[in-house]
Amino acid sequence: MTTRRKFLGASAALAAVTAPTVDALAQAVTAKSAFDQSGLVGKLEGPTQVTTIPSSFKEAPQLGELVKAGKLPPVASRLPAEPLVLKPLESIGRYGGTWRRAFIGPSDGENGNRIMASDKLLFWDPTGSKIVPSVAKSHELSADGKTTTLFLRKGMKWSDGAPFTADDFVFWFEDLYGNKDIVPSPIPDMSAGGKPGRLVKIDETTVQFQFDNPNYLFPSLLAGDTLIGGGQAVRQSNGNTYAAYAPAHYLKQFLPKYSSEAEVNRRAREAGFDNWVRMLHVRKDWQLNPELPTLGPWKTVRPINTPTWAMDRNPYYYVVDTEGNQLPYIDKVIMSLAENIEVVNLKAMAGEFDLQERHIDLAKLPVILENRDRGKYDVHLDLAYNGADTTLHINMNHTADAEVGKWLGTADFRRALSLGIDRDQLNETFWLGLATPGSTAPAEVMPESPGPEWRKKWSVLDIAQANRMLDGLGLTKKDSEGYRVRTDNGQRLVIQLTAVKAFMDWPAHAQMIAQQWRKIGIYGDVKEQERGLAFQRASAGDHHILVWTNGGTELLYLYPLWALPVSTANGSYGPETARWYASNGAQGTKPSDPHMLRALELFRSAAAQKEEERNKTAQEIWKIMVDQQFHIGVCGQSPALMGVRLASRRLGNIPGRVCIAQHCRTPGSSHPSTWYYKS
Amino acid sequence: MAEPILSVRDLKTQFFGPEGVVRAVDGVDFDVFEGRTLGVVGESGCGKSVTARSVLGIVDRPGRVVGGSIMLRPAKGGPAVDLAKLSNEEMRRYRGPEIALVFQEPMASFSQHYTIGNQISEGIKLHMGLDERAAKKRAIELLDMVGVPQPARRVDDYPFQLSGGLRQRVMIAMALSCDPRVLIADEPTTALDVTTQAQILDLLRSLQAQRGLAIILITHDMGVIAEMAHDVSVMYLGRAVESGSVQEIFNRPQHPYTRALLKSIPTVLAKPRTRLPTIAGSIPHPFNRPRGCAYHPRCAEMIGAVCAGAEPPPVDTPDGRQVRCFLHGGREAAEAEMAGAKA
Amino acid sequence: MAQIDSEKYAVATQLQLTWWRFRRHRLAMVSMVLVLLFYLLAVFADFLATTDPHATDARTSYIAPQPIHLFDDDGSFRPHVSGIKGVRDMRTFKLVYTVDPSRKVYIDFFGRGYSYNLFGLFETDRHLMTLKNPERGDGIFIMGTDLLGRDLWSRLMVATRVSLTIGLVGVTISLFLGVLLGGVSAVYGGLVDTVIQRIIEVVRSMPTIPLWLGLAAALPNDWSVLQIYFAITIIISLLAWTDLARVVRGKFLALKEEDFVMAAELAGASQGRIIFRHMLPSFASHIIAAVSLALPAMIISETSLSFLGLGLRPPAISWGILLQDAQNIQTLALAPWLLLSAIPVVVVILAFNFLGDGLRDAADPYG
Amino acid sequence: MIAFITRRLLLGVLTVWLISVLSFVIIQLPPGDFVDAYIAQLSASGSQVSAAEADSLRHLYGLGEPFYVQYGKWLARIITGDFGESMEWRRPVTEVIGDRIWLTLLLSFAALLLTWSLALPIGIFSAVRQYSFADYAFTLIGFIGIAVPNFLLALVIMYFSFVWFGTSVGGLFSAEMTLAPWSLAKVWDLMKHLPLPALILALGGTAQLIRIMRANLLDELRRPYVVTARAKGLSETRVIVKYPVRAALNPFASNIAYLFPYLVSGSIIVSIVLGLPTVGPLLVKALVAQDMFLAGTIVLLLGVMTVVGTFISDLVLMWVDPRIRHQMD
Repeated sequence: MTTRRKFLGASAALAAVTAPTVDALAQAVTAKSAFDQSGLVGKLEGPTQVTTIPSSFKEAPQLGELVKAGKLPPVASRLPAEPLVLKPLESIGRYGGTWRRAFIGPSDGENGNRIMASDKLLFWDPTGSKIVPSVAKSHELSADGKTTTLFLRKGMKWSDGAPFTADDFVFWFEDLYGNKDIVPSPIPDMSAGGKPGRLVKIDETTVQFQFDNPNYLFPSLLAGDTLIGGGQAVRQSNGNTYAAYAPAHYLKQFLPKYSSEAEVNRRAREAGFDNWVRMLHVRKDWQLNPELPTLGPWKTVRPINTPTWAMDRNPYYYVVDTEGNQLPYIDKVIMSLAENIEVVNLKAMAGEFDLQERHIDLAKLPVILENRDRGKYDVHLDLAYNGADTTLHINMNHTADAEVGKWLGTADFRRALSLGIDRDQLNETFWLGLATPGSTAPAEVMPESPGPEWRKKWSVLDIAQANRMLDGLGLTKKDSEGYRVRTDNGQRLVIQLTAVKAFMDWPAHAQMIAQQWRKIGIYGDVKEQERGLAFQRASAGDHHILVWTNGGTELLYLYPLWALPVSTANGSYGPETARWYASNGAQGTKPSDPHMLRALELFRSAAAQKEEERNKTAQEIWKIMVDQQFHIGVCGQSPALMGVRLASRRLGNIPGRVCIAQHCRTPGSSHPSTWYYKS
Repeated sequence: MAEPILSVRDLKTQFFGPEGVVRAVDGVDFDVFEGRTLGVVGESGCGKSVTARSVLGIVDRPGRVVGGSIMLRPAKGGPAVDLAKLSNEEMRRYRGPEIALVFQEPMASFSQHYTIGNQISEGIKLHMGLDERAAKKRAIELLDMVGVPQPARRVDDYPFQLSGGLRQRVMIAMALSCDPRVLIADEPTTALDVTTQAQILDLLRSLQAQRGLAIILITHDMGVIAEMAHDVSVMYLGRAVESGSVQEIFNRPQHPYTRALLKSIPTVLAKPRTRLPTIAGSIPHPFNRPRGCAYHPRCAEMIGAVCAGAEPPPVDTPDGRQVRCFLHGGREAAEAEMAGAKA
Repeated sequence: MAQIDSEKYAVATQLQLTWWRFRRHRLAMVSMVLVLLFYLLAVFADFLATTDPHATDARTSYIAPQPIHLFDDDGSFRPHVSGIKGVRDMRTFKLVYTVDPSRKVYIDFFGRGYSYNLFGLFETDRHLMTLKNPERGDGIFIMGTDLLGRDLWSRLMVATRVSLTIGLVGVTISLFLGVLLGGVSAVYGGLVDTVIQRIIEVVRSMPTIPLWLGLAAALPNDWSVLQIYFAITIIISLLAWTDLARVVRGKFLALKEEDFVMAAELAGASQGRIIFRHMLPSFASHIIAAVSLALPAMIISETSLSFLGLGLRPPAISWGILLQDAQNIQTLALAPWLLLSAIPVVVVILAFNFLGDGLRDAADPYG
Repeated sequence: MIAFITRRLLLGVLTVWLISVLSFVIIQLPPGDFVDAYIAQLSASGSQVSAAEADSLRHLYGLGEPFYVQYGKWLARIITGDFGESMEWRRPVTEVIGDRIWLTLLLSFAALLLTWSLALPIGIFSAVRQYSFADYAFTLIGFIGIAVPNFLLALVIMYFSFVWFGTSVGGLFSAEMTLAPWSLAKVWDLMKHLPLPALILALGGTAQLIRIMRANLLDELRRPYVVTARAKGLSETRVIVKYPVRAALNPFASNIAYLFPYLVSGSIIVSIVLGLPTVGPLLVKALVAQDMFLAGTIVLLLGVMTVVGTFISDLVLMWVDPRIRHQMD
């Protein structure tokens, strides 16, 4: 573990090995010196966990007042016997202040979920390389890999003061997860080798996940941003009901089991809901229900579906600093609703937000830097670990147009498309030269990386070879404008690039790619679509190529969604294959491509493998995926997605660099609860 | 003869458009006497209506009175006032109490948004200083006077609720509301049917008899002139080509244009199914005012080069009329001048 | 024969009168010339473009407008541009371009560039201006370039064609609908009139945005840019016909009472003949005026639709798309010249409005 | 009169009903439904929803049923005053709209006031002094108001006020005030934020109205009754204000109906650019997310406003124009 951590720490330098160079912009130097010059990429760092428990505890002044008034128990009895102790990055902070931030609507729940991420059972250290305790004080994986035991903190409390115990796990497993009305289908995380697992209470502070087959992956799943490990904030909001525990004492009142269906339905209708399930979905959602007991550092006081999403400190938060001060330092979080991204960025530049990385647009970096002193903020660039912020996800099950489907299903065709992309041009235009061009494989510092040679495999501009390959496939005829024509009817072969304007201006990326493909005689037809429509069409298998990120795939097993067709939630590589895999072959169609089949088999076998072997398997999968170009990577390992961080100069303990990765719950693993206002 | 109430000399009104100047009224003279009617007659576009508006000082922009005098003898005596020299503010005092206007389109001449009572009493309140009630009472009296039945009820009607004839009566009532001494009636009967026309003319005549009104009757209809006017002024392209008493004009028209106009009146004596004589051609466009006598292109009695070359001067004929035509004088002088110019 | 001639004469004088009055409207005349010029520009858009409006190049990203130098050092008339070179400043992350006056790139008139279809008929690659000796990254950037390094001038030319024709096609459709429904409504009256009036009221009561959104989102995925373009035009005109219908209906109703229509009816002319020979010509000038006022509304609609991310989407080029490209902070701060694309929009809309006003005044001098 | 009003009311109800059908159809037009849009949102933020869950969600929201059944249920609820729950906001539609409708009305009203107080005097002036320098100047300014797309103006103004004054213009409240309860300070804060968006919003409409006023007044000024009034010796101001201006107001009155929806429609784009908490951005988001009840209710609301506006403008017309009043009898 420690070696890997060292690797990650040095990743800034490593990521710079592949330098974006455009010949006329030769002086635009290598990315390495770019980062050095800008001074914007700091050290990957954050608060560290210590095991020494402080002898006494302190609390925020206003909580002290409440204690004095007898409205709140003293701090020592609010904390668990063994609280999580964090050594803040720079210094012990001071209490107070309001963290001003922007969010863009009720769909932007992740904005808050991520700062609540310490409600996960296990988590990652700030560098994202090591699994560390979180809500559970420790875990134990049996030698056969079939059971994972979690040890909880004795005396830990929900935000309303009720005890948090193993019963809350059992309640989740039996009453929520086990109820088909609430969770219609079991989740893959809770099964091993195709057999469902169990959650069992050992004692008040010990729970065990038991599987019939070896599941060495499970602790990682618990630590990752997975359905089982995501934590209450993210996995029990938005109509989901996963993540392993729930406030039994509060939620029981909404379940038919504890009264009757008629009774809960009556109550639901009184409260203005159609039925009890809809009421439950709202009542167990921390974004919507200020009364819901939670474990995170803050709790909602004004729900997300109002113009201001506001949170106050959780007086029962289980984390303290090394001097025994209960965290968080900051009193309140106030997120203001912004109707558009330009307004968010402009307000951030005016210094109206104290720390904002979400919805900050990389393209505006020059303007953001220009206004640093006016807005009194520092700018940090946090580089991600995923291979490609822009990935062409190829539908290999396309059936609506047989000819197109045939070509998309042909490896050499996909390789030629990839060879026809001038990634340096895109890097310069859309990433300001800050990204690493290449394939979809994760950063070389990641344990699952297949190695540096796979960054460039089929992923460097080579028009001559691309043309040779396309000619070799029989696509030799061209129309008057020089585009290759279909073999079935002599019409121009049109490959649709479906792109959504979301985290980046992907339609513009697609346009540039389409222009570059002119040189290989491929007509790329850019279809800019609204996100819902694009995804819906992708999940129906209507698209040719979907332009999206592959963020999250830096740890393949924890977030395979944008790498392999393993979940029906993403149909972009062919919904039939995904259905086939997710149903263990019961539904859908078995992929005809032997390489795809092999990749999926490898993936399925990995859960039963120990870490080292599992990483090897992942490398193997990546090699197949890159070699076969199931998805074409453009540029990645950049700050484009949540990596441009504006931090007020009044804030203390702000890390130089934050881990940008799905499993780090950016900025969750940096523990925002340790940040404070210096004055 | 008594002194005229209104005496217009060499009145010139011009319109300054982007394409040039239109001389709508180009040197008109006339006198109006108490209790008498001056008929101004001519084809449409000859400048009759502009003359009327010029007298009231309400020529629309871009038109402007550029010359001449409009002498009004005040009711209380004293020296005559030249209306052409007054400012708009000063002029306002004369509109209504001294000179009033009756318009050719009784429908369009009223605002449809106010009751007739409102519109009549407005001038009364302004010029006679009466209050609302008194003004309304006077309005009812006026309506009664012009023969509107049930005036107390009608006073609250809107113009569109009245018939054409009634509207014109109301129009006249409105014009008379401040006891003017001069009434300008601009085609007062054109829009009415024959019976109503006769009624309105009767009304005007009887009002004139009662009050000694001086009326300027502007029309294109020689029949109306014959019936109403004491004096006549025939206008062509902004000028009076012939003026005199109604009998003389009708009995012995001297200007070819007057003769042509008179011929175009249908008579009961005419044979059925014969074409009515018309004046050849149409009025030239104001910009293309012909050189010389403006009427010469249409004139059946053109003498020769002189008509096209020089403008005929006004000639006073022995029977007390004024004619602008070389047939009646001024030819020699003009020819001499033309020859001189050539040499 | 004689009758037709006199009819023609009557119509001609009506239009002639309108034309005569219109000519006095100096602003409207200037506007008409402008509008015609813009349409001329639209016809020759590709010819006037200097580089392929779609061609992207990171080397030419965000270049400010560059002048064309007319004279060479020796004073001879040899139009040229200077070579420029860009470097990204890795402290500010801005692209900094330096002009190299020593490297002259000469302009070739009527030279060869990208190929295109003139009038949609014959293919050519001749352009008004191209470069004689360009290196990669050279270009005539008189209005600067956008993020993707595309020449704004060339894009603006093509956009002008698209946006101006959208207006024309849209107006034609709504004119057809407006005259037809307005006319039918007025001529038949009764139930037909009530129904049509109700439809008009409903359409007018609907907020436009959801209508656009719904209709635009319903367009099929695999439609080409051209198909989408026509669909958008139809969508815009589906909402725009109501005003025209009202005007037409009003005029019809007013004219029905007019003597000459009555006369024609009494003379036994057929209804169609009355409408097309007598009524329509008499308010043709009104329709022309209404149309010229409806056109700018269409153009604005197109820009709004594009702004909302509906309607035409890149890679299509239209004024709305160019404006949407400029709709962000980095453009305002780093590449404000992209806002130049608003100028033709404003000018054309102004010109159409003045033209329409002039026509209306001329057609209807006394109300 | 009463018969007329009843007739108009009945027709109004019919129109509203047609609008409700039309709006429901339009919302359903794009392929997919709320659950699709919702899943896309979740996937974008890293969550996954399986096909089985999607079906259960669909069932939960009653989305699986045929169109007319959904419409029928919706209508039945609306008649009882229940506008349903916003799927995206997970709150009753009335609450979601309630937060914003007052600000929308306020903004639109401010824009309306601005429009009229600018357009009337300028329109009258331009007409009376036709072809004067001032007429050309006002006309030009007015036309630029029409010609510059207001979303462009909005962003440019917002950015430059940031550059020059260092303040962000977005929103209707400053950050400190959003959460504060209503107080004088908050009202003042709102008043400080209101003029700019109101002005941007009013520009297009003002220019339009100046044109209408000028054109109408020009027509009216040529009418004989103006000469009649002048012949009475009235002062020029009185002549113009009492007669032609009064007549030229007619179209103003008949325009009231469409002005409000026009402003609300116009406010959508301006509100999005400026980040104003009005119903405009809400509507767009609801439509994109296929949040049927929310979108349907807003569209219906706007439709009802137009119908009510038409009705009011009919009444105003009757009051302004005696001819219309008498036709009723």
